[in-house]
Amino acid sequence: MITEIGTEYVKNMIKAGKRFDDRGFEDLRELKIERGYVQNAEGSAMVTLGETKILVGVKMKVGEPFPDSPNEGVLMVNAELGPIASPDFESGPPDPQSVELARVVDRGIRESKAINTESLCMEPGEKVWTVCVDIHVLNDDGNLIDASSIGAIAALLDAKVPELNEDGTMNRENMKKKLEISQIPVACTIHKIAGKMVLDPNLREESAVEGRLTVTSMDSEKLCAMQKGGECGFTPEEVYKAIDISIKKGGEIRKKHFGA
Amino acid sequence: MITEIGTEYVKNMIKAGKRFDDRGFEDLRELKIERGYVQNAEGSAMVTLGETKILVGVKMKVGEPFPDSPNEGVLMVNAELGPIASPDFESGPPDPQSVELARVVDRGIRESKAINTESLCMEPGEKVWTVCVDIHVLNDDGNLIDASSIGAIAALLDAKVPELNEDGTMNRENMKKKLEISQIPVACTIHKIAGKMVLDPNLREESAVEGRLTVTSMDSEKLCAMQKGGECGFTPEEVYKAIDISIKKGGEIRKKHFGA
Amino acid sequence: MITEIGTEYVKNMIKAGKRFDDRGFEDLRELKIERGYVQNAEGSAMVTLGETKILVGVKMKVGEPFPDSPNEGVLMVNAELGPIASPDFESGPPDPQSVELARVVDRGIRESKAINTESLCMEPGEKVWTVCVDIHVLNDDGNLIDASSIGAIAALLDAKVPELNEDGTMNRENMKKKLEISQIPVACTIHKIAGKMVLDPNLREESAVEGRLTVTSMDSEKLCAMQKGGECGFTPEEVYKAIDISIKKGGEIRKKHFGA
Amino acid sequence: MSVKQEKLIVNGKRPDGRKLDEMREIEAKAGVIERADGSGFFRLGNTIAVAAVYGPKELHPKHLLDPVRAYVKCRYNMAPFSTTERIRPGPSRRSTEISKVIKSALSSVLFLEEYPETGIEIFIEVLQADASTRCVGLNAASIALADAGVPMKDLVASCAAGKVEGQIVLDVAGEEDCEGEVDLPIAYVPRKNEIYLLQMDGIVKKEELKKALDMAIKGCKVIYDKQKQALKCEYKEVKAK
Amino acid sequence: MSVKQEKLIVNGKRPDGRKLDEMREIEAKAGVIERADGSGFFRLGNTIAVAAVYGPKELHPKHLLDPVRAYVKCRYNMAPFSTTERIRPGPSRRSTEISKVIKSALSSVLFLEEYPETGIEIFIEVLQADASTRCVGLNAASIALADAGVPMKDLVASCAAGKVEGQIVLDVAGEEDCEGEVDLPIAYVPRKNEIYLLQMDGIVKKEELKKALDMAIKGCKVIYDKQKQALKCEYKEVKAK
Amino acid sequence: MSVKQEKLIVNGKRPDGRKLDEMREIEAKAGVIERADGSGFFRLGNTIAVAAVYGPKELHPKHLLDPVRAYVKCRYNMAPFSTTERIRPGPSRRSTEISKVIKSALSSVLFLEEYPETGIEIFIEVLQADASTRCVGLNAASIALADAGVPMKDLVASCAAGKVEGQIVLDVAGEEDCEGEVDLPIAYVPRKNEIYLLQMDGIVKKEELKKALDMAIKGCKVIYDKQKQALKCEYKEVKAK
Repeated sequence: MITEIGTEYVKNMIKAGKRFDDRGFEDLRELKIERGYVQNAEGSAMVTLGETKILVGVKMKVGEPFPDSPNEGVLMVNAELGPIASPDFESGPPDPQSVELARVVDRGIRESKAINTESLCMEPGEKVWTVCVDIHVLNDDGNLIDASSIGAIAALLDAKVPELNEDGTMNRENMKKKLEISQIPVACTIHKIAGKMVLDPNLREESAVEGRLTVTSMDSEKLCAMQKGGECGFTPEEVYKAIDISIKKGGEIRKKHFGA
Repeated sequence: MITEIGTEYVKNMIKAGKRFDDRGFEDLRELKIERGYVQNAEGSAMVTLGETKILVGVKMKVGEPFPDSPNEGVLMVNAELGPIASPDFESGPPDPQSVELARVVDRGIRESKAINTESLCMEPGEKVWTVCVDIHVLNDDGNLIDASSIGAIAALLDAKVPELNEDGTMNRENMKKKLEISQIPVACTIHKIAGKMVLDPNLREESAVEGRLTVTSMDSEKLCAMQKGGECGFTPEEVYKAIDISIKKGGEIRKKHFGA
Repeated sequence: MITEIGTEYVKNMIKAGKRFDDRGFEDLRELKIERGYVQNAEGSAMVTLGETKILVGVKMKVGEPFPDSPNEGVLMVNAELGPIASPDFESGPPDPQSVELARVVDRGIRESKAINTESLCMEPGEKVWTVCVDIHVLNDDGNLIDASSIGAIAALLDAKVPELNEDGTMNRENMKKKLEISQIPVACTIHKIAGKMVLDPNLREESAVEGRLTVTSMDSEKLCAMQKGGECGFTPEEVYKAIDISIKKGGEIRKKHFGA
Repeated sequence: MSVKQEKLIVNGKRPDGRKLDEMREIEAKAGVIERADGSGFFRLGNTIAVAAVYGPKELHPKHLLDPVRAYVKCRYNMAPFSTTERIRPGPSRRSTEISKVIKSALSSVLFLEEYPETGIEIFIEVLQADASTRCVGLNAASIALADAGVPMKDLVASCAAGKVEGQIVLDVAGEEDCEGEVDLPIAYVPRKNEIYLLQMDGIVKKEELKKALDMAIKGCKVIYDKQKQALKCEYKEVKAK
Repeated sequence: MSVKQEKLIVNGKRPDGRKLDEMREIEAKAGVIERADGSGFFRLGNTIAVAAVYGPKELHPKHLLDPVRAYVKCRYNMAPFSTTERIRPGPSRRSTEISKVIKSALSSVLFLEEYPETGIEIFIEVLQADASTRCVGLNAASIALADAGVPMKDLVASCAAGKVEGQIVLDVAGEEDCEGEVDLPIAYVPRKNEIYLLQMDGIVKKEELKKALDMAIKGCKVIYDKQKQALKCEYKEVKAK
Repeated sequence: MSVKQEKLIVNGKRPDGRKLDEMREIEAKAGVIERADGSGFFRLGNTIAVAAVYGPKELHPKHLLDPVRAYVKCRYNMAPFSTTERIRPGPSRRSTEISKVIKSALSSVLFLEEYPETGIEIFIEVLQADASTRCVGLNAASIALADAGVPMKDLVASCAAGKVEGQIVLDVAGEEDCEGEVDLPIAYVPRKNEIYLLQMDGIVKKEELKKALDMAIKGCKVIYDKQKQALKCEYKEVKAK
């Protein structure tokens, strides 16, 4: 449990311009992406951001399209901020934090049109591929949204589309066709601590976050999703500044880790 | 929370022949029915009974008939005595009070054969209309069963049947066909407080109710449903008296509010 | 609630070689099997083992086969250690004890291939019989696994397969065809109390059980399932001894109660 | 579904040979579930239920408990194999409603104020269903409560009347159940002449309802005697031990 | 699905005749749910929501309560009949997320530290949906909190801007909603010039986003005034009684 | 389904080249989940699991806690993408049973009486599944408990033997798993020579079972050494820091 004293300590550090690991306010922790971690998944990526560890898996299954988009495959994003990563976990309906995490990542992918959903249609109105992206948090040391967003797009880029056998079963042995991904949306979240804008807080710093703004960018020009969290407000100017920082960081991540 | 003292106070009032708003024991509070309240519903009615407010919506959807009645549409009644109307609400499986409310209203409609279910069959055994009646309690100031029963039949009388487009989707733009309703079942509940028979208690009075008997009548002769609640018993003579009162009141409501 | 003192008392009895009802360690309580108890079930058996009472019912329904076994009927075993038999019951997801009970019984039947599942196929890949075995515990006086296992196979032996009418509905009036059962798997559980191996404990004895090993045997040679429970370990030699006892007891039960 | 030409009731005789006001065979027992504080078994023709009572006892969560009277928990449940079509385990809307009305009816006769801050649990299992399961379950539970020694004003007895082919009959069952036009289950205490459960489905005239209610009350009186007898037997057996 | 040849926006006029920066008609009321400690009603065109507030009050289970501030519970719910397709009752992932962001936005303006160890419950029901249901729900809830007398720094006002056929417009609704390229709902407090809720969907350039945000802020100011007015009316009515 | 003509085991060699009593490659690590009080990683061929331990710590609801010993909570879970067909998140009957038997096996070696009124939480996540997931999960959890410093009598090691084409083999995997006739997973503590988990599926003769049990015990001894090594490495790393 994080105490009041703990959050005061973090705030005082930030006010003094310091962070635990001597990073600058706009520096990320070390980011590692290990693609193809899970053999049974059609695509996967283990993301390590500092000590935050998230495994994202992509599974393809045959399903029906939604009635209002009969020619398109279906995207499903699910997050499990399970007990392994959060000791105060209670079983039951999905907790709001997991739901928000999944939905913010989902919107980044969906709204950017990163996946060519029409290429996932097998029989219009009848049979399409459903792409299931499962975000599995293994260690929560803060900034789950950004790490999950990066993991999700990395896993999708790793994903292959199975062949269908004549009897309708899937052939996973010989998967040559890659899932078509045309965009690399990257979420970058600006956190306000003691009134300062800070990137990529660890769990201790996160306990002192007063508000956050996630901006998912596609390139140096275009955004595709935003989400504010926390109780502290942002002035319009702060929103614009947050967008600028996020676009810049998103570009750096795309370049360094996705060669884009 | 209603205290023991509160219920004693109500009982003493009733014993003295008095009610909070100077009504007689067999008088209802002011009843208002506003049909067509919700544009997106196929039928709807906002019912105000004193300060009790209930919004009932009817939605039609295409479904399958039950195997033992392949030529008949399906009726579904659901009640949500949600948190907005009841502060002690807990999320989870439907609470017994909501379930009873829905089922008593359901039986009134179903048993009276108010809906011509055969007119809702599109393809025998394959495709029928399912009529969903949703009872949404907005403010609970007592006597939910009677108010819901009135709201449900009012919403059904307001309801129209959508056309089906050639591709099987619904056309809600141009709904001319009314849902066929042949009966107007009205529930009237007799409440025993301090041994007296009282109609339409408000929430404070309801806290002192020892037993209740709901009688759903179709006309001056015929009943179609009854439900006893509460722990206090009724002698056979009291049951007969309750039936007489309910039939009389039901007739008044049908005449004044349904022109029947 | 069973107290610490209670379990100590039981352990001391067992150490002294005694049991409540003067049985030997390897003696079962009186076993009664009443087949055909429930008219509406396709097969049923009421099992009384001492004061433990379990009613097992078999229902047949038309379903789809699993994709990987298109020519085989489906077996489903469910146990309800409901509130009637266990006062500390809480409603909610199935409790681990009920789940284990059902799964141990299920494995005994499934792995022994007692049911000829291919005889339950009506249309390959499309339509097969699903055999639902429901274990309904009425009084828990210990040793539920063994009693349920006996009840399940007895109910299956009692079961008949309905005819299908031309319109696909079931004809239960004239059921002549028996469900084909080729094996009689019997579970026998060895319980360790105070280091001794004891059979068929009642509830008081069960509170002192340190570990248990269920062995489901098919005949004097072959086993088809095993399950260890409880925290106390078994040495390999103890396992072998347990197997010998179980095979012997299983044989006795098969002979006496199943004429096999 | 199928076209039935034949009448169910012919010359005042019903499909199973009963007269219009005749009940099915009754079997009642107490003390069938040893682990419970009290238990009961009730059979009416082919409808069979058992009930167990635990308490008055501690209950969780604490904030549910009532400082002035015992909290009654009641669960009516049908075994999955009790009906022609298998029933999925777990509560349904139907069983939730029936649990509620049975709970009210039984609470009517309990001295709950004698056990504040405790819980009394009543569990009913329908083992085989051929109409009137709520009545049979209530009858078993009533025996169970008495068997548990919970102080009661009286036993509650329950049965149903109905209308079949326009005629008022007692204890509708079997084929009649599918064709029944009206169902009127009640619970009744003879000594008080009071009705504690009453539900009615189907179109009925006032006079018909009176006739049906009268008939059901007479049925309850028969059942009440059987319940008493079952408890006496149990008591004798205990004494004999 | 259907092929739409016609443009939605013609000569700066939108399908329902509004200008690009024009909001739909607003109706705001306080005190509509008598049983609640506070309540509000808000209508924006055809989108209608009511909200009720209970508390500060006791809550279970106890260990959820916060020793230094009030615990806020917030539930956004759509009535099953509020949309074209019936919605299954019960929480969905969508409503769970919206409940969370509304809860954060409203908590921003509450003096929660004044009520440690208590709970404040906010319940929002969308009765009819034609876009911007989260904004309309939040506006109703904001009125309800003030009506309940919960100490607030200020009222929160909420509305959305969007992009339709490449143009930035205020308060997307009706036909525009299906075709909308971008949705930007915000919640805003004029006096503080701060944004408490902000979500965005759809591809948008930085400059477009600024324009949309400006427009949404102007919309919030209009709504804020309507909220104030509603509370004044309520207050007058109370005085008049 | 498909007709397999070829034998899986040819000249004592298995499909992946192993001998009959040979285990797959093992990788074991401690301290992989920093937030947990203890954690472990275990890989056996293509089956991978991680485990975290939290506690001894406070737990809710209070009435679950045991006044004489720690309450152990154990959850075995498979990641949705760990298998060929995606698994729906949430507990299944299978995972409920496995959680129960793993919990018993691990509780066997814990000094629970030293921590009354507290809870110890063990969470196991299978990240990739190629047979023996319960064994691999248990092995990871055993490391995690030691890593958390929870006092243990000893480490528990787990592996499975089976029967394939009539032959007893150690650590069934891959193609063998589909064709396997018998599966015998056990958990074992070498120093005590005691078995704490044992399950068996499939038709087997007594003598075959003995042979399989012997083989599984030998396998457990190998695993036990790997677990020890992993903990030593962790300990060295900590000292080195």
